[in-house]
Amino acid sequence: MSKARTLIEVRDLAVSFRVGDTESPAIENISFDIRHGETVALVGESGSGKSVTALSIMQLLPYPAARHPAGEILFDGQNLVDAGHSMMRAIRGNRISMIFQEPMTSLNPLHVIERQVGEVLKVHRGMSDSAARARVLELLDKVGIQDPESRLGSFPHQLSGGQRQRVMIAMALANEPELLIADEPTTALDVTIQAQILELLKALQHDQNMAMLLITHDLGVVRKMADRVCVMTDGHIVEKGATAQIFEKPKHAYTRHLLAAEPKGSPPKANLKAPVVVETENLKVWFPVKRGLLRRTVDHIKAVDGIDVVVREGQTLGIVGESGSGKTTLGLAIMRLVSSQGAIAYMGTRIENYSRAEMRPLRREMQIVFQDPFGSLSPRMSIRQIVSEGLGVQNPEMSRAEKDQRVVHALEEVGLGADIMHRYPHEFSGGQRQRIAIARAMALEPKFVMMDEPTSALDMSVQAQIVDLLRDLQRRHGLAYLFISHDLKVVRALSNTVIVMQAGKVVEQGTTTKIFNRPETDYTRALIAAAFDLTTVPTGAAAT
Amino acid sequence: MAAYILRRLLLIIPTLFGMLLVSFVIIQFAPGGPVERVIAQLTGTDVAATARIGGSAAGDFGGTDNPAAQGEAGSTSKYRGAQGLDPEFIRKLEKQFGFDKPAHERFAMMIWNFLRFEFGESYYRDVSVVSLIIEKMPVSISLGLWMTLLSYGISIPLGIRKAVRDGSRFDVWSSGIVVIGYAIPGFLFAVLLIILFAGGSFFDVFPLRGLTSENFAEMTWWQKIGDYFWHLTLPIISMAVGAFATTTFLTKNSFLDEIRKHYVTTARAKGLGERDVLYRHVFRNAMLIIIAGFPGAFIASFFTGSLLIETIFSLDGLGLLSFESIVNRDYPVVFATLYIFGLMGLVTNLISDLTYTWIDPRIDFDTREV
Amino acid sequence: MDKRTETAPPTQDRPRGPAGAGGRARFSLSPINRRRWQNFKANKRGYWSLRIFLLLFLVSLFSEFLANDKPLLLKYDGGYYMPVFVSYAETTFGGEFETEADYRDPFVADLIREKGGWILWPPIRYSYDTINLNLPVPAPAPPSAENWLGTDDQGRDVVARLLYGLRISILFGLVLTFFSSIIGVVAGAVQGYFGGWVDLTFQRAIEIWNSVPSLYLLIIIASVIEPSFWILLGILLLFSWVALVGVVRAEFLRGRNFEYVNAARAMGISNLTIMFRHLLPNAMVATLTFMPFILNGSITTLTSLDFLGFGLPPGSPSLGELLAQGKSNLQAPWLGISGFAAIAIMLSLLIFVGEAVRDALDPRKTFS
Amino acid sequence: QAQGEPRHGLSVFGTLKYPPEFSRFDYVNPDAPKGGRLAMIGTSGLTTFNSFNAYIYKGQPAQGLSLLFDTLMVSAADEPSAAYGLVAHSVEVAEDGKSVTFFLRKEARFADGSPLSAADVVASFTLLKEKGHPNFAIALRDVTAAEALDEYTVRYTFKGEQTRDLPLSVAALPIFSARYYKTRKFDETTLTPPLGSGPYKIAKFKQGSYVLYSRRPDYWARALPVNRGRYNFDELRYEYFRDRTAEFEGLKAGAFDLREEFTSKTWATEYNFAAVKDGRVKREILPDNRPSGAQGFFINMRRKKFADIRVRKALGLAFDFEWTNKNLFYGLYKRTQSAFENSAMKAMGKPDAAELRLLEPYRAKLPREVFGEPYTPPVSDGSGQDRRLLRQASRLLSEAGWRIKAGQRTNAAGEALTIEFLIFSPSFRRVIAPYVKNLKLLGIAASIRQVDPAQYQERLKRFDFDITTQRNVMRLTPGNELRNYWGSAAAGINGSLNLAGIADPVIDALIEKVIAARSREALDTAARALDRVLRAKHYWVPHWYKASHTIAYWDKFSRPSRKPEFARGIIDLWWYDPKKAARLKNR
Ligand SMILES: Nc1ncnc2c1ncn2[C@@H]1O[C@H](COP(=O)(O)OP(=O)(O)OP(=O)(O)O)[C@@H](O)[C@H]1O
Ligand SMILES: Nc1ncnc2c1ncn2[C@@H]1O[C@H](COP(=O)(O)OP(=O)(O)OP(=O)(O)O)[C@@H](O)[C@H]1O
Ligand SMILES: [Mg+2]
Ligand SMILES: [Mg+2]
Repeated sequence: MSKARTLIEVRDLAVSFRVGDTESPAIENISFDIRHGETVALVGESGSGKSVTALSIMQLLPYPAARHPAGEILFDGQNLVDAGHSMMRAIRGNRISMIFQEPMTSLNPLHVIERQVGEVLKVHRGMSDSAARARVLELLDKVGIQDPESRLGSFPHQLSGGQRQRVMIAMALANEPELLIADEPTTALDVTIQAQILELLKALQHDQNMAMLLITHDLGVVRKMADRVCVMTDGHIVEKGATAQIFEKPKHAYTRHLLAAEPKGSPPKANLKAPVVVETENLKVWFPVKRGLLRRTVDHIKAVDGIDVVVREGQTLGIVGESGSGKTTLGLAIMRLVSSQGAIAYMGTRIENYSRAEMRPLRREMQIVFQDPFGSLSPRMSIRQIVSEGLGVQNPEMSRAEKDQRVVHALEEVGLGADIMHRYPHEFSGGQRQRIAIARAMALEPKFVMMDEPTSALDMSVQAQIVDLLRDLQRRHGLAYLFISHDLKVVRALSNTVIVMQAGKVVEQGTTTKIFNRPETDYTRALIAAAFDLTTVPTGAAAT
Repeated sequence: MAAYILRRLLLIIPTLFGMLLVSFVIIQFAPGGPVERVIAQLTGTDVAATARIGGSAAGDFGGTDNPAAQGEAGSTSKYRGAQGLDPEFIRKLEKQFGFDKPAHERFAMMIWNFLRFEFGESYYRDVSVVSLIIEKMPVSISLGLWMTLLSYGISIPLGIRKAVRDGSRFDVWSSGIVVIGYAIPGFLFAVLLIILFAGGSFFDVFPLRGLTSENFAEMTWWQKIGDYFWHLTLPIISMAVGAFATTTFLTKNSFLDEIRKHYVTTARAKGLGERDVLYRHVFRNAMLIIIAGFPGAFIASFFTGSLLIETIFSLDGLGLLSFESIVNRDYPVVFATLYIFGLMGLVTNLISDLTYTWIDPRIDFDTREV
Repeated sequence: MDKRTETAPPTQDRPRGPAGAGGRARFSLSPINRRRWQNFKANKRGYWSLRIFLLLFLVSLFSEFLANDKPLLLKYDGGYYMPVFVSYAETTFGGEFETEADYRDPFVADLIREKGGWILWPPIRYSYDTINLNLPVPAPAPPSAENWLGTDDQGRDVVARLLYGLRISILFGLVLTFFSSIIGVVAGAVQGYFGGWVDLTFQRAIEIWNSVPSLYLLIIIASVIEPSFWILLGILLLFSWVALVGVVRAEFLRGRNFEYVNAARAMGISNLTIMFRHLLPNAMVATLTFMPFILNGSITTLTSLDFLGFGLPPGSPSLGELLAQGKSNLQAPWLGISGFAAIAIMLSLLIFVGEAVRDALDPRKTFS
Repeated sequence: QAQGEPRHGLSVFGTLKYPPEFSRFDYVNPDAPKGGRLAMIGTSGLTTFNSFNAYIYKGQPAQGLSLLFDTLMVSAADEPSAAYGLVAHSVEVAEDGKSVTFFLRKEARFADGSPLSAADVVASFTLLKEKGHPNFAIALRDVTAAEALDEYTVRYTFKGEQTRDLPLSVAALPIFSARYYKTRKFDETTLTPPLGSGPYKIAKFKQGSYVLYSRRPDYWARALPVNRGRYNFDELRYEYFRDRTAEFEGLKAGAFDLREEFTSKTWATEYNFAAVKDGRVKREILPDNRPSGAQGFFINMRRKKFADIRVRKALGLAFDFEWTNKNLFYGLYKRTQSAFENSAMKAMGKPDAAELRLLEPYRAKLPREVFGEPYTPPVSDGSGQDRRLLRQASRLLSEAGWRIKAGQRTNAAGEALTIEFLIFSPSFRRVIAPYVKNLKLLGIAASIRQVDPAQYQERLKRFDFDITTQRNVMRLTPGNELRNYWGSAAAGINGSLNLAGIADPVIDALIEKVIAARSREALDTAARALDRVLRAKHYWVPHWYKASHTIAYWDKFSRPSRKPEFARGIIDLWWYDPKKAARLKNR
């Protein structure tokens, strides 16, 4: 492949951001190139500038807050850094397309899926409505969305995180680009789908000689997909080379550190006698499907369909399952954030009929980390306000200084510095935001935390740090976690018991060791197989 | 949703009732009624409702009976009135206006009539209120409709452009112009326009009054259109100068808020042109209030009146009608317009609420139980 | 969460942003507010508009010392008198009337001078209702050294009237805007946030309220008491708050679905806090945009009420009356022009300030 | 006194200027060419019209509607209160004055060619009295009946003692077609031009814009002596504008031809546009010899504080007319001194013997001044605050028991003297403001209160005011209305025009003398005597008057060399001058 022409060449790229009245560099001296048909992976610590680099190529940074003090990006010989609007327009979505890191907020909330995906086709290919529709269906099917017909008219908020991410992917692939920039393309996907998507990408790459800039923290994916790897930290590329070489003979200290990091350790032993913190019985969440002018309910999506869970003090319940199986919905229902049927008990008290006001005192003890951290942070509040807000509710008598101290402490524990306190959420990287969301929940010293994909955007080293933190807190305060994740390694490192969900139902449950070592159902087996060797399992389980 | 709409439609009835009741009670307490108005007219102490705006013929003299008017044909009645009023006549008037009945009875009767869509006649003219309103509609529709279209048609693109070029020279000077336009009192501007473009001092190119020319009936249809807009030019301009500001700034600020969101970046990443990004993606997100307000504004534009502009350009529209009916205590007109416009307002409110849900499907009007 | 023993963190990730917390605290603003303030200042137009506006407002607050028909200080017969503060009878200075002296009267001035006194006048020797009795030409008299912007058709000094009129208008506008925004936002917020029957009934109540013929209400009240500044303010307030309700309600209806609102709720934050800390900033765009217009609108309403004769009592310094006079005295363009200029300047300043405030509150606003 | 026999004319006191065989009025140009158009702004031109029925209280009638109708007789414009036959060729007033008989011309025709007969006259009377504008009912209160004696003879019968003015009143009533109103309602507003018999018909109209009358070439009475040289314009057009500025611009632009100005400021400052400067538009001041009416600040004596004549006199002293006239009115007005200003009824100098005869019986009840020079409002030095007058006023107030305490006039009971000027139109603010200032200097807490017209009326009706502005119109031959203005009966009737609340038997008696006067001398004498009393009692602070018409018109008209004393006479006496018009066009 090394004989192929260079498609894009990034030279000495730098980006700096203005925050308030100071300007500081985000990346500096970034240089790499990608050839036709080649995959280059960009790995590195959270906040090291991977996304910024990717966005620079598309000229999509928030100018004028962002600036390129230096560098050029040569795409097919043309410099994209100062390219004009019309040129960029012709390139974007057509020759270069991009899968954004945060699919939850990257879709237009008011347009239906068909329109969003179809638009790229119409703009660049001038397709007719019906042709576009057919192609959209094809794409949705390719990315593994079940029953795509019925999803065409859905709005993003009606989709699960993984479904949204797949819509993003479909959009990016629609025009068969020459260069695909995939910024954490599979974070919200369960392992089976992830494998399917990776296969799809590989196939496309092979068929169309598509080049790919892959940004991911999942080293397994890197190893499987990438030809070459660039390792970034602190705004610089510290090491680059062929994948095998990097993995086998890492030179830079950071690379070695990164490769070594892995969520290790195991949870405290499952204790089936510990007091129950949260319990549900036959919990159901059905979303109505509305049609017509008067928006009558014609059908239901049974997102959660009769689920019993038990979370005990000092224990973690892991929830795994394919994307769209109702994990998030289950979590939200337990938190009483979507309406549901069935019993929910917290510390032995039934809370399913509690009003908002009655719930409020409980909320301090029941915290949540949302799957979409960006969406869950108030855009007009500073990080300090966001993190300290709950503190104020909890202990109104706490002084400002005390609160600040707690905030700093919480941030430091998730690996963020105190100096970020006075910035707004949009000024962070995806992983940083995710950690802020965790810090916010943990700062309150809750009894029960429902965490929805809390580590999906974190690189291995940070992930390990977070896992340690969570376990440490659990050990010392008897915290109970409901832990939703696609990352089975993390699940294994944290959970005592695991529930496997599929299509709103529980397909299997048991202790972690049992599930991981002696899975009973095909589905679970497929899941575990995919997780640890990244292949599609041809059992058809993923397609149910 | 259907249940909600039904609920809203049913609630219109008590709401209208409430509106009428409140107004009725308030008007009961207003000093001076139609009887006083008639007496004033009889004794020559009345003034035209618009005298404060348009000026009165009386000049430095009190009352309408100018010394000069005496002896002129038709004004001798003023002398007759000077002889004093017959209390019997006042009683007759009161009876005629229905003031001999107690208030609750009058109210009940009014409601009963309104339920059957019978709005009665003006106290001072033998025409039904409905035909009175219809008589004034051409002016109001003309002013309202064109104004609305013009102001939306200019403000929204302008606001968007200002948002895109926030802080640029264009942004600054267009703000300046829009704000100054807003600050210009419409009536002064109207007068200025009249003097400059319709008077005998500078250019005499536009007509001074009315909606159409005298020989309108004899014109060909395109002459008619030309004539119509020729008459409308000055009034619309003087109304429009101040009309852009709010919508423009609202558009600009809403866009500014929305334009840096992630989905906009996505839209750009798709290779959409700036126009498409702005109008197809941002527009719907940013303009909830404005889009949802538009159907209402559009319907309302048929019933808008602008007292001052109507007065200055001698356009007989609803603005004048409602002001005159208030000042002259022409209660049937007051209540009927209240009822009709109230009904209209309630329906447009409902429409704009429904538009919300159409624009943003996440919106609903239910209580949040969880 | 107490301190956790930990092996040296593998990466203490310092985001490569600016060090937000650095620098001395100015006005002891929190850093985020300082950032807002800087954003505000970075909008040069807005910043200067604010300064000019405050200056004008301040100046108009001291109108009595700038434009008055009573001297600031005078010396008479060895004693000092301060007529701005104290009312002295003409007889104090040896005159004949026991009522307050008219210091502009040459007769009184002569009396004082005879006793070796002197008079220190404010720069403009007219109050808003002082009639210039020595008009060179019939009123309205054109601008002159005596009356810088001429007089109105009652022979009163236009500058003095503008000064006092501006004060009344600004005060009126500020107070009205402040309160009607608060009420309007609260009402809209409650409706939008809670929805359901609260919304349904509240909305109906507002619809009914909105239909109240306010002109009649004014007439009724005017028949009992003379409508003063505060009464007009009260009456207008009764109705002006409605303007914002719809907009805020819509924003809340939309905003309550946002995930960060859910997140706030999940943290156990009270409805009130959610509404005002999380949702209101969202609705702020509309509110802030409308604010200068409400302010100006209240001034215009006052103006048009004056115009129609339902406004402040005759003689009050009213910009509306000035405009009305401008219209009926086209031969005296200085009336209309000064009225218009006053309003235009004030409005422009306010709108520019409003833009800057918006910028300050916009987290994504960056000045290049 | 020639009563009891048919005559060609009618006047209050029986004397007629024109003989039976007169061929025309003196003030017309018998050879005036017919033709052309006069477009003008009338006195109600600043509103609109919505009815062609001017004879009911509803609706806003168009201007000039009386041109559609004939009357029994036409008044002469150079002779006070006299009328000559139009539809009636002669008239006979009964010996006792209790009835009047009109003899109609057989050739009278309505516009549709149908004959006009006694039945129509009777029907018109009935319609007016029963369904017409209430003012007719008031004016015709004492007319008991109209009957058709035969097809061309109508007799009206009167009741009561005061029948002097009634023959003239009924002679001036419009005559409608009885047949026409058989199928139509009379008491409704309508925009269908009604059927009449007058010199003009409505040719075209547009609400809010204009109404155009065209001369009827087949007008049956066009050759009658009373119409010789009159109604010369082929078309008369009344323009309507809602706004004065637009209207004035209309004149400038030549959108219409003629306008009379009532605002001194405008007359003095705005008639300087190009067309005036180069003479295309002519400004003219025509004398006006009619009584100017009584306009002034009326002091409500129902309020105890004004019961003392010294207080009222003091108030009069504080109003500086000279300053007002100079600084607000461009010196264009004259001070009103008398209720009968601008007429022979105004008292001048010492009372003559005849006046004294009337006054003498009441000497005890009257102030001494009545018998000397009549009171005239003071003439100030024009400074705006004439210290001499204010000093007098101050002394009067003190004498009346209002002393200054803490800068405030206060009486023994500790009540402060406050005055509120009630107005509804902002145009008087500028007049009152300096007055208020002077009153303050006197220690009176004066203020202006502006309310909306209906409320104003309501307060006026209840006499709930301190001082208000009012204008009482005055006829050439005043009659019953004087009772309503100054009579004690009216003082007690809510809604009467006796705003000051005058209840003085002497005045009542003198009013009756005026009303009962049998000759013009007697009338003038009685009025002068009344005037002296009214003036001595300081019921009001008189305003100003003009005694002229200020008119501007595009120079394409000519007029008779002599203007009649008692009419403006433009519509019916002027004529379109094609030569001037051509010249105007060529400029
Ligand atoms: N709009 C912005 N304003 C200021 N700083 C920003 C902005 N966007 C990103 N940054 C900063 O730039 C740095 C690089 O961010 P970037 O999003 O590229 O990180 P990343 O490598 O993608 O991390 P992650 O793996 O967490 O997504 C981060 O420190 C972040 O705080
Ligand atoms: N508001 C909604 N309206 C309609 N359908 C919804 C709504 N929210 C979720 N769904 C549907 O419910 C199902 C479950 O969604 P959920 O978000 O719980 O999935 P998930 O297990 O969290 O998936 P992922 O791993 O992709 O986040 C999906 O099919 C989704 O489309
Ligand atoms: Mg990133
Ligand atoms: Mg999910």
